[in-house]
Amino acid sequence: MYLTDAPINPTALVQKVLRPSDGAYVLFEGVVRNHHHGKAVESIFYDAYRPMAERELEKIVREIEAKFPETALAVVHRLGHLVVGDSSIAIVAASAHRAEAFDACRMMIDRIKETVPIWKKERGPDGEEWVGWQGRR
Amino acid sequence: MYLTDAPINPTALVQKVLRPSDGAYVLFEGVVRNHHHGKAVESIFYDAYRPMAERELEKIVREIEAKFPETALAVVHRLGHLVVGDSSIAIVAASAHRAEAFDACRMMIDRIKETVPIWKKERGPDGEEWVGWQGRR
Amino acid sequence: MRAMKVRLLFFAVLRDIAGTDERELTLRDGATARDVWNALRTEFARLTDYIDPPMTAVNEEYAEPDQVLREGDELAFIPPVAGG
Amino acid sequence: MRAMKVRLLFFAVLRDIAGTDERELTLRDGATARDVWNALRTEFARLTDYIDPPMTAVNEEYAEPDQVLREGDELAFIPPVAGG
Repeated sequence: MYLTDAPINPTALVQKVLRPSDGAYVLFEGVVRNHHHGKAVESIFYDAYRPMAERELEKIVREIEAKFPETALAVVHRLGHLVVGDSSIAIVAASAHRAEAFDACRMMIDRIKETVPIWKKERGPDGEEWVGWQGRR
Repeated sequence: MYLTDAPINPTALVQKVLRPSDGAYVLFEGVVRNHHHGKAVESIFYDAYRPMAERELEKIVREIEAKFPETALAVVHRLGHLVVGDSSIAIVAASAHRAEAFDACRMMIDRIKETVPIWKKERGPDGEEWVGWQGRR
Repeated sequence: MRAMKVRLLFFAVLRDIAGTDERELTLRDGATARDVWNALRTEFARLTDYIDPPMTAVNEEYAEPDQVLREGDELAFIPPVAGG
Repeated sequence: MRAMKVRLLFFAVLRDIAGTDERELTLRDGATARDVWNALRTEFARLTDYIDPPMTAVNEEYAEPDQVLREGDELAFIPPVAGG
């Protein structure tokens, strides 16, 4: 429901959430970029503990809906092999007023990066590496 | 350049700004909603002092690019008759990191609402009204 | 007393009130946007109560209402903006 | 001493290190996730220096590493997440 192996369609996500009472929406997309910590990146493999990631995403959606009761939310995270320019995640927050849409969208991506069991292995000319593993022990 | 009489295509706007070095983009769209200050709204007519609005939008883009030198920006404002659900404005901010994209996008819409000579006349079952004129004197 | 010509543009609620997009004005030398506004207040009852002019633009740039106008200027009053 | 069966899932870097997606473990009664982690540190040289286990999930929920496991539990170690 929140995870997909196919390219993300942000327009469809917006259509899913937008209501006639909404005066604004904010769409965030994370995109594979060609660098990370000074190293070149060519592609990323996204892995997940799928059922747990779905549950954690659902929890975050409910948590943020509770904080912003007038805001409608949607999120989808792509998994598998992505290349530079591909979107890995899309989040839409729609609300009557823009402040809530911005705040909810930003809180959503911040929270997702904290707890959802999704990982990425970056590949570049210097080899490949699971992000966040080295240096931690 | 920044103004259009046709429906806004946010996907095209994103494609216009996104670079391989960008890891995130934020798209904001203002949408005609079915209410304002408790009154029902059916449609909005957007008017502008077109050449001056273009100049003011250009100034704001440059101002925000100066504040966020790594962020790429695009904005388009629609004019004319819009109905509930239509987008009146789209702003895209793309950057290597999401914080700058969120900040730049939000600052852009805040600044646009302050100085760009664009006006709206709301129409609903209770009649029509130029927003912001009544009560000011 | 010399005279000058200034182009006055009407937008939004002011266009509705004036019933036109623009008007060519012939003003005395030294006239300001405020002077033009006061003339409009006299002409249009719906503006009488608006003692201070709205934001003022001269040649597509915001300007002080007491700035002296010049021959050929394009003047516009900017009602509260509502873009976005 | 009674024994129990637990399913251990490997993700991301841990899957690469273990060379498999999952493994069925037979553990002594009272065993914890930390015990399982220490066994992995002994088995895989690349984990030896990682004295503390990563985040731990039991049955798809985050859990304390010292929580006692139960028959049929699904255990997973969660390396630093990097979604988004």
